Amino acid sequence: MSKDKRSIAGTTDYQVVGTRPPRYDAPDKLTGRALFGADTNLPGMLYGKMVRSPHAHARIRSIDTHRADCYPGVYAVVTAQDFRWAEDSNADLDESAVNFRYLHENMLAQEKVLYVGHPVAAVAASSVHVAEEAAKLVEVQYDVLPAVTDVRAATEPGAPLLHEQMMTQSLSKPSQMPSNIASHIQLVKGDPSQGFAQADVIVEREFTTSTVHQGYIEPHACTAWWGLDDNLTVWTTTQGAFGMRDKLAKLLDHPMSSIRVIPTEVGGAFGGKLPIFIFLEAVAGLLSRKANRPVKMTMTRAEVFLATNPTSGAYMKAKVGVTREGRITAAQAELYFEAGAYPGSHIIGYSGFAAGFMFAPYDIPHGQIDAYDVVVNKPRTAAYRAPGVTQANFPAEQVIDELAVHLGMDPITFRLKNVAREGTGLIDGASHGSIGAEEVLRAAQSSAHYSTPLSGPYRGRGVAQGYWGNWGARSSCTISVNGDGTVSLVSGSVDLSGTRTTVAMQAAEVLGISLDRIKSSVGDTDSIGYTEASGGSRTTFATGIAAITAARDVIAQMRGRAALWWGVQDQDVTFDRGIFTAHQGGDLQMIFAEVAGKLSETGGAVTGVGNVDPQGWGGAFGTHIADVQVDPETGKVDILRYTVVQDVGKAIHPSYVEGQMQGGAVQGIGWGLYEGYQYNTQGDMINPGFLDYKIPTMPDVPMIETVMVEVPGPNHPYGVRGVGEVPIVPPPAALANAICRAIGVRVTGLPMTPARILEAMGVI
Amino acid sequence: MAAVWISSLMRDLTAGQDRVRVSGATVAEVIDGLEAIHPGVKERLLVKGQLAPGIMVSVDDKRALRGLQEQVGGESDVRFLPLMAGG
Amino acid sequence: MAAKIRVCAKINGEGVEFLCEPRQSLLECLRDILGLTGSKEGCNDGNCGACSVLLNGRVVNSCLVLGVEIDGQEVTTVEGLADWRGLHPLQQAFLDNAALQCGYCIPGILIASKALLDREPSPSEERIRTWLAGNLCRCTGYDKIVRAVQDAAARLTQARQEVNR
Amino acid sequence: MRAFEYIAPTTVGEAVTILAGKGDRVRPLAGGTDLIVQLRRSILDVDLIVDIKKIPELNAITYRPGEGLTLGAAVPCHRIVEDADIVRVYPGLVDAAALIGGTAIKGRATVGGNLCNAAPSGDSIPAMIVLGAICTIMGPEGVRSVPVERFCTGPGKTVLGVDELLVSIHFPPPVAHSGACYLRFIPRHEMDIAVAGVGASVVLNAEGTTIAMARVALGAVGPTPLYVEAAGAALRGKAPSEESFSEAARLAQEGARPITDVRGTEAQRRHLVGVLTRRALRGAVERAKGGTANGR
Repeated sequence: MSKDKRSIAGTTDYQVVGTRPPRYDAPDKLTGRALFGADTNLPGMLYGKMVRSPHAHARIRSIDTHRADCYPGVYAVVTAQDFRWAEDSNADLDESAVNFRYLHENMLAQEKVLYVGHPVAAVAASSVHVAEEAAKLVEVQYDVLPAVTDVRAATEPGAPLLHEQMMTQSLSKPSQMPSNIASHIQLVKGDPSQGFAQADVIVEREFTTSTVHQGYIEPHACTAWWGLDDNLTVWTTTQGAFGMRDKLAKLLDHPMSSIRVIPTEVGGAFGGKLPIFIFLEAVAGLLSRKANRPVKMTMTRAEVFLATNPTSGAYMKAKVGVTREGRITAAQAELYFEAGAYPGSHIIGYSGFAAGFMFAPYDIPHGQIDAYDVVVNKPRTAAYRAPGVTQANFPAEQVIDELAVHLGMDPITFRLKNVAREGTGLIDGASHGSIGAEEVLRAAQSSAHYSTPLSGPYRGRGVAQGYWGNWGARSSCTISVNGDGTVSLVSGSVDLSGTRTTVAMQAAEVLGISLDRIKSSVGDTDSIGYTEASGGSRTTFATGIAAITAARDVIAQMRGRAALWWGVQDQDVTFDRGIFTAHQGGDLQMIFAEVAGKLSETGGAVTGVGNVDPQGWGGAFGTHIADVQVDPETGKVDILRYTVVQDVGKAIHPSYVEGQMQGGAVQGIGWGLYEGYQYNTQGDMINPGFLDYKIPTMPDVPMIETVMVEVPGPNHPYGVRGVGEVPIVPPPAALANAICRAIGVRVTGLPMTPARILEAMGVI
Repeated sequence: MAAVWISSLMRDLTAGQDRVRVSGATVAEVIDGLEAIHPGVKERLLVKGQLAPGIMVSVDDKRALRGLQEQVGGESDVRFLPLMAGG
Repeated sequence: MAAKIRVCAKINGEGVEFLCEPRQSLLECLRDILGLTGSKEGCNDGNCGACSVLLNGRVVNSCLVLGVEIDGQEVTTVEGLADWRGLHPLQQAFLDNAALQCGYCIPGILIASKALLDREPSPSEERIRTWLAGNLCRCTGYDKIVRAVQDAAARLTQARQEVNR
Repeated sequence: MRAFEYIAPTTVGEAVTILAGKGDRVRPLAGGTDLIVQLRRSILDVDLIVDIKKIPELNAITYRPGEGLTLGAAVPCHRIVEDADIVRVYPGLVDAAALIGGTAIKGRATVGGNLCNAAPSGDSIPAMIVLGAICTIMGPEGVRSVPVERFCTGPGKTVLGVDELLVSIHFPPPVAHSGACYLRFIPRHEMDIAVAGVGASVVLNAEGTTIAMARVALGAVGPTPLYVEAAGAALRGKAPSEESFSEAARLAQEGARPITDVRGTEAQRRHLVGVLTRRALRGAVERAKGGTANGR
């Protein structure tokens, strides 16, 4: 790790990197030509609909599809019996360990249904209306069981058990008693009891957060066609075409080469369309094979809420001790996360997540975190942008803020006194690489927002610091050079945040040509090498490196072609900013396009290839500042001003980085003030729609000001760091700290609705 | 001799030690070495001879893509972590 | 098979004739019968705005209009905004201000913004936000969308002044 | 959605004959923003939909200073909030019509539909109650009138017979020095359904020092919108002040029968009725003082 962070990126006068070109996919999206998951229509296409459980927890006694089978307009009906029985095999296929039996059961229930909306069967018919009517004719006999939807209640003895034989998995002694606690992890650093003994002030509180959904406006949708050539083609909205294809190969017991997944445009995903649990595609494929016709399956908004993959609600305790001078001596936390119907909440990940990143912004000598993954009768959870960390940040940054108040210190100054730096050890044994935690806090402290005093009754300013570790993983990119000097770039990364453009910009920088000479597109599983899903804030970093590698490969080959043309040795040809030069007896020069024009005479096509799995990516910090006004009579919160300060490494395309900062912040604001799954006592969700599951509307938020701090990220030629996920981490805590300063009371449960604020103020 | 980081939950087997030096050229050999000194470790880390589901191993802060077959250097730092990624 | 009704309407300036069942929404007719997939379904109950179209110049949720109701009426969808001259000033402003990410909400937002600017040449930020409250976006956090609508308003006003000169 | 047939009559008589004899298997369709959602969710199941938007009387807005305002049942909200007479003379009605859903909903939703849907939280209903609005209903036996406060009989239930049609709603001409105001509480800034709503109207003496007459109506805190006569009666003869408003607010809270549901808790709603009644009365008095009649 170099000492002087600023010099990592080397030259800083780039031609393309750092500019704001228009987005490749914008014209099609603006004119309605862009094709999303539900926009693929094929001749003879049928419409598929799932038959879903009305019960949160029940055993399936029988499924009778006879009446549906012979309903006019129905062409196929499938249940779990149509899929090979999955033994307990484990699929560490791509980025997460998933037990394949769970994958099968979640797709189509076998013995038990574990949440309202759990699929039990599916029908394919001539229209979506006929399919809906036919789905009602599939008769399912259930033995209803008691349900549990609260994470604490699920851990109490005698709670209904979702998986009768499941024992808590942990590195400690194996437990003998079945339990809803799927796993327990413990991270320890130093000696917490000694640390707390040294503290002058200790704050400990309990916190809860609700189950929340990624809320993408596009429901899940796909079209599948199992042709008579035994090839399955699937058009679907997914974050990862390859992960989808590999899971389909296993679920359908069908060779990967006979499955082609074509990723459509994605109408928002945020971790909710990662190919971990497969909702529609395998069932649509099987319906298509049975009916021998293409089948389109779409979800209603209610199905998206009830039966896809929200992110974990949590019950948490946090305790932090600090000396009178403001030095944190110890931190401790207990985290109980909802896994949903099947184990796998994001309490820990290969590099951190909830437990690992909770106190990552700080240098804490002694700490312990116990985290529990708890199954409940709700849909299985998935990532929602920096999975697990927004939940864990909510307690951490409120307790830290309360300590600053106790010590009478400015909240940013107190955080700077304990800020983590390169080499600081986390409470999990790993240590920070090159990070910008300090730079971000200082930029926030000197920002226009923080320097403008806020006054007036029931007004408050809150601050919170957040961290996400980002990710690398496997990416593929090819660059083919055309005779006119333009190039066609294909990468395997689905484009969620403008990465078709940011990846091409990095290639253009290497090739020394302008961006409009590059056609950048997203490949399907037949046209590019294996590429991990777009997620983990990895794409501009890892697929960027793949593009840079491919571009360098192109230049190497073109140097050979120029040498051949000039009759010199390869090594005599140099390349800089798009110009090939040789000094053999007088200067020889050709620009990129000229060499491209000679390819047919010097050996044919030139295609550069970049298949990479880059390591050593850098994590990112964000400091958010929120000014709020609370109406003391109704408890309603208005956001007066909101600023996101974030270490962005090197902003390849500043507008898209701002877009990630603003979009992540407003998602965090919704998480903090408005959003949450609500349940009745039978375990039914009572707000599965955009009317009562309230995501922020335009008048709910002000302009989101952005301050980009560029501390170059390690192991990337231009210093790129992931930027997509950290902005969702701080908002709930920043708002809670602001509300506390406005009304003098801490609100420790999410969402911080007007009713909850009135209760905290003792008004109702 | 590679240095193995012992997760806090396994320190009941290593009498509270958080770091144990073991010789071995691959992760599998390191685990056998650990088992010899502190019996019971193997049962916690392996299921049917493979890494337990949801457990992964990192060597010198990099994820060991070859798992049990991953080479381990003389001064390597070996760590067993729960696995979950993506976001 | 339920009986279908013949509907004649003007869509994006062209006369169109189609058959549909009464239970098929205008959104369904546009997407599945007429192949205009630009309007999107986000909720099918009037709470997200992704299906917004102009009906006789008024912005409406096409998921809450029956196809049979538009007989003899005029509909404008996102596919009707650009013309032979190129992008509509609103579309150009969204492109120049990087005011879209995934793009799924954008057709509805462009239609609703056009309905606003057709009525009010230079609306305030608060007016834009209130008028577009029914168009949910989950990617952008709305900031650049509001700025793009303001930018488009300024461009349209300037264009009108040039025409008047 | 189950199949149904569709017909679009052009006269009230035609519509009423079509409705006759089909029981609850037929429903009129105005804006459709509630009806189509209920059909899609199989909350409602019909064989025939009668589109009433092509009937002239149901689409008319007629205002004459001496006689007041007659609003056709199929007039959409966007026409109400943009009608110069209504904005000037009945701002209390515009308060409510401007809140229903978002812009696109207001492009279709009608006040007549809002009333016939009879949701306890229907925004336009408390406003119409305090404005003393009267419904004109046409049925096989001819025309009858029902004041808005007696129109809703339960959640989604009204006085309408299965073969009756709401034709129009009549608003009497406002008395001098009178003012009306409707407010609601929602967690977000738009798009929500009211957690609680309060309509208030007052008539002041010429000097604006005492309240001659007042009406208070509540939304989302009972099985139907509630006309709380006691709250209005308590204000008669009193000076418009925080004390008199607080007394009326207390009586409104007593008249309310809130429940806990997905949108709010009982305690929260009871508290909000107090807060909103005081605020709506302040708004109504301000408008009453603002000019001859309801001038802002």
